[in-house]
Amino acid sequence: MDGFKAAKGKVLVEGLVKTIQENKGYLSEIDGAIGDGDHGINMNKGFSLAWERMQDEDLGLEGALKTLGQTLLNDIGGSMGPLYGQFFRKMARSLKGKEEVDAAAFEAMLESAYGAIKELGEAKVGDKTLVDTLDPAIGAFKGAVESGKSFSVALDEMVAAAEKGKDSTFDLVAKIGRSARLGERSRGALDAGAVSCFLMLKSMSGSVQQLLGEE
Amino acid sequence: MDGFKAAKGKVLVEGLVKTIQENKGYLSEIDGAIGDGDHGINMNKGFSLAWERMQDEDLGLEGALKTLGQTLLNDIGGSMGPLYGQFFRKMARSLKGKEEVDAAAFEAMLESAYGAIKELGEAKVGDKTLVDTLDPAIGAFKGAVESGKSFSVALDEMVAAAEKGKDSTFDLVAKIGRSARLGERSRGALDAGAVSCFLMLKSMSGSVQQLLGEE
Amino acid sequence: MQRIINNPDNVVPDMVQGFIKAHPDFIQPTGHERVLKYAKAPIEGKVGIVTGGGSGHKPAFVGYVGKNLVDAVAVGEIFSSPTAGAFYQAIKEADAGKGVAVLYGNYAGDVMNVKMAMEDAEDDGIEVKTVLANDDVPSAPKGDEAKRRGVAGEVLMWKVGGAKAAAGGSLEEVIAAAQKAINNTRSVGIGLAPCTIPSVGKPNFSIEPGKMEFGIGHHGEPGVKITELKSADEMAQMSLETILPDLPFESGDEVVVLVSGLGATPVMEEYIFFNKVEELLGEKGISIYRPYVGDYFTSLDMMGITLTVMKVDDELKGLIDADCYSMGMKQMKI
Amino acid sequence: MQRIINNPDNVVPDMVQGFIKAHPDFIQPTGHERVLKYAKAPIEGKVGIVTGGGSGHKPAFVGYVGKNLVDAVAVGEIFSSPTAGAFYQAIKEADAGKGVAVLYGNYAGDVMNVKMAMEDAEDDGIEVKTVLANDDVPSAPKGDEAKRRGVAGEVLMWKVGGAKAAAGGSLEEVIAAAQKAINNTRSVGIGLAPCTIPSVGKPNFSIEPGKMEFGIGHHGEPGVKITELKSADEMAQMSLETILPDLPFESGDEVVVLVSGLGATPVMEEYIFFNKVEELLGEKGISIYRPYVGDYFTSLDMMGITLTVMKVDDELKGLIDADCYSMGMKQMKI
Ligand SMILES: Nc1ncnc2c1ncn2[C@@H]1O[C@H](COP(=O)(O)OP(=O)(O)O)[C@@H](O)[C@H]1O
Ligand SMILES: Nc1ncnc2c1ncn2[C@@H]1O[C@H](COP(=O)(O)OP(=O)(O)O)[C@@H](O)[C@H]1O
Ligand SMILES: [Mg+2]
Ligand SMILES: [Mg+2]
Ligand SMILES: [Mg+2]
Ligand SMILES: [Mg+2]
Repeated sequence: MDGFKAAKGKVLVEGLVKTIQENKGYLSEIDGAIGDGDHGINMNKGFSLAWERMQDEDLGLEGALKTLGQTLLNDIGGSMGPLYGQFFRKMARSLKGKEEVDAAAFEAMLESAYGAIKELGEAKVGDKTLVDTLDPAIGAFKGAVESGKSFSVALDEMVAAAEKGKDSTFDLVAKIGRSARLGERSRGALDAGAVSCFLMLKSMSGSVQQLLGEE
Repeated sequence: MDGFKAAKGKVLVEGLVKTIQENKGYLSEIDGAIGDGDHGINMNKGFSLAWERMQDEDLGLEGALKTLGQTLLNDIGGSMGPLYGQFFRKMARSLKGKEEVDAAAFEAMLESAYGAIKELGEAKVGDKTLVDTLDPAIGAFKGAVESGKSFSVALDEMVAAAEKGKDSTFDLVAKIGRSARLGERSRGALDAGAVSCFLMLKSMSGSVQQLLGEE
Repeated sequence: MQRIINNPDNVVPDMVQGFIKAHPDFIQPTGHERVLKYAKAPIEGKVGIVTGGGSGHKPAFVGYVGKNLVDAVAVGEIFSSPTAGAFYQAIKEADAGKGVAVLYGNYAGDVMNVKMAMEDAEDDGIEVKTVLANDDVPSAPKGDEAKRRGVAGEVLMWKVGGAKAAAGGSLEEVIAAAQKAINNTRSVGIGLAPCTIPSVGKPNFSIEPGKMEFGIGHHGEPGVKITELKSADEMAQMSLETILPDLPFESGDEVVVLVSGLGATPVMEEYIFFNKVEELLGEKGISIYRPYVGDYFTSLDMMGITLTVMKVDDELKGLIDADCYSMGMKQMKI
Repeated sequence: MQRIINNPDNVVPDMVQGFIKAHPDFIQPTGHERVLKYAKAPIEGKVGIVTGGGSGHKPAFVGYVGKNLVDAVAVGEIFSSPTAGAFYQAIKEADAGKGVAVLYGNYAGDVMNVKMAMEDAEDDGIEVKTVLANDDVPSAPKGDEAKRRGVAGEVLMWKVGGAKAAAGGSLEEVIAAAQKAINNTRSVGIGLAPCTIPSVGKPNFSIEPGKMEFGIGHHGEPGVKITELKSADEMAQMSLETILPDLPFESGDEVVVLVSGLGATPVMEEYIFFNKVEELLGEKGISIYRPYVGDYFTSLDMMGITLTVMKVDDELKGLIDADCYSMGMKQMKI
């Protein structure tokens, strides 16, 4: 079966942490255009703290995702704390008891995460949020799996769709969150959350491909 | 005897009120240089209010001075309210029971007024206050009377000394009151209270000369 | 930035430390560094009252922890919701087995974090109910009240909810009273000069000298119009014209009025504004049952003023009259 | 001038009217429009407490009229002494036959007007004694204490004098307690931005951005030095270095600390400043018996902070602990 051992999955979270740390300045810069310029700071604070807590722990994917989600939820606050916090907590929960993560498990994980975001944040596609990245990305992954493509190809198609979704936020008017206050003036800039979400999906895809290659 | 009827003396106060009203802007302008620019406003407010209260009353000098002093004391506040308030109240009190105001009575009146200022304000000659006008003015009046000069001449010498005293404040450094805060920067400007005191003594002198001529 | 702070990133912990030291008689720290509680909480037999929100609104939110008011509070970073973990801890600190009422303001971050905290608390078997303050009239049109922000009306919601809980009300009764308070409350704010988030270091919006922003939010959210700077009397009039028709408040009504400065407003000016509010309400046949004038809910160093009016019935009057003791509000019979 | 006022010449009457309307439960007007009194004054068998001063210092002076505090107050124009007539009327309103203590600040105008008022009151057979607050250390060098201005230490003088009178103290005892309070009290202020007298319309002094004025007076009287803008911690340190050696306050002392904003200071920053004051006092072995942090004595819209420290003995502790109720200070056992 096409998959990887959940026990080895901590590298996915390690990859996420590195991605956020490397893009801290970039994400804040994007948020500065139409938000309050702290998205990279907020994210970096949460992800770095989470990594500190788990780096010496012997965790699998479920445990690492749970620690990440828990840290975001309990130490970040604002809107991103609960949104990404639930995102990763729900991912962790969907993996409960699973030893092997195959495309179906990965899809279920993404779906749970997206469900949490929808339930908490109530943003829709087109509102200029991370949902504009997430929704098409999951759609692409599911479509690829349904049409019989491999886990690895489905991941590639997910990342491509995420990127397109992220770029689509440039021309959108923000309907939700801090930049919604700007109305028309929020057009002509990327949404910071959409960018961070894209970077994370891309990072996860890379980590999974790596693990699949090792199997 | 060289004097005037106290019963006719309300004109002295009428003259004072007119003098202050006419010099309202000038006094504030002077206060503006090294004070807070309200001396003319404060004085005009008090003198005008006092005149409103007494204009239809049948008052002699004692009653008119008392109303003026009382109004300054009770409606002006700050430092000038009590200082000029007591100044005129004490003048009034020194006239108690007197029907005729001669040079001796006028001198006693000035002395009482000065006594009140000294007791309340504790300013000395050279501190750059109205005392720099008042002290030499009273000295000149007393000197003239002692050397046998007439009431009218003594008044002229009083005004001349008051003017010199007022002008002396130009080069002084303020030791008391609001402008004392400026230290050396208070030099090179007249003191507002010294000016108002000079204008009032000059006005009183004129009114008395007028009454003496009428006797 | 002419401010009395240390490292701008540490204003919240510095303030929290100072606050704990300044009020040892009724404030206590908890196991969570962003949660403070009333020294006597949890109070046996009493419904717990919890609130929380971003910092920079002093006395809100910590300033309402105390007797007959809030039992525990979650403290956020400047203008940023406290974490779900902080809300969860505050709920636990306040709970005495009779349930906990979380009375807070309608901001996206707070809503999400409270939702998460409630799930965790409910897993622990704590019954939690919430009231979401939405008293800020200019933040959404009539008909869309659910979208409105919570502002200084929250203070009256805490007063009422806190008093109801202290009087032995059940969780349902406390929630009903607090909800009635906020349903009967309308607010509006005017900004005269912007505020600066210390870690940002410059105002994140501007108000030109000689102008004012009518309908401004507590974080500088844009108002409904920018006008010439008006007199205090005109500001009072504009504020009432916005508030009164919205409920509506009508002749014969009795109201509680709360005037609050926004942080850099001298108290003298708050009384000058209130003087006209009282006169205008009187002209409309609306009588003030109890006025509050002071700094009750601020926005860092913003210069401006807010007006809050709550229509009161006998129940609300009794609850508003109850004694209370906190940094932000102290009331007793004399 | 971004202010919430009407005619700048009318800020005092507008404020007084608003104040009377806002506190009908404990404030009453009198026959003199610049004199307000505690609703229950004169109180049978109690020494009357009177104060007064120029306006613009809210809560001072009117804000300390109330239970176990000041019985009657004389209200001056902005930064200008009340009239002798107002002080006289206040003395009469406060007098219940046991004499009246006039507890006020050391400013030339006030001194003269109180002197005049006392003469009139004594003519009426009212016994009047005074205490002149002079707690502002930078306003005159050591040895010349009699020249120092009264600042926020006045609040503690009223608290102590008010409590002593409420406890049945004779006029001599009230005066002795209030005098002890002020003798044991030292203050210092820091200005970060100037204030504007409304009728003048522009600041009558300036503080450059990036600078602060250490030792500033409550009307903008120049301080002892202008320095770079420091951190809150450094401001606390400089303030204590000025105050502590002056009394001197020494290891083992117990003190009351009062931190006050100057009008445009967010309360959050007052707690940040207090946080360090507490720490530094602790390092010196000086313990805080009771802290006060808030806006207790302001200067219109000045941005800045003042620190006041009072050494307490058993008598002062008891008086400081007494309940009280006014707009500016409310205290009760909980
Ligand atoms: N309700 C929501 N649903 C989904 N995403 C949201 C929502 N609200 C905000 N976001 C995302 O959060 C991002 C901003 O995050 P961040 O800058 O960390 O928080 P803040 O806006 O509090 O400063 C936005 O770019 C947007 O993508
Ligand atoms: N202690 C004092 N003794 C005598 N004159 C004084 C004293 N203090 C102030 N003055 C006089 O008062 C004048 C200022 O009056 P005014 O401008 O009306 O009051 P303010 O200084 O309160 O604004 C000064 O020019 C000075 O002559
Ligand atoms: Mg942001
Ligand atoms: Mg933010
Ligand atoms: Mg002047
Ligand atoms: Mg003046």
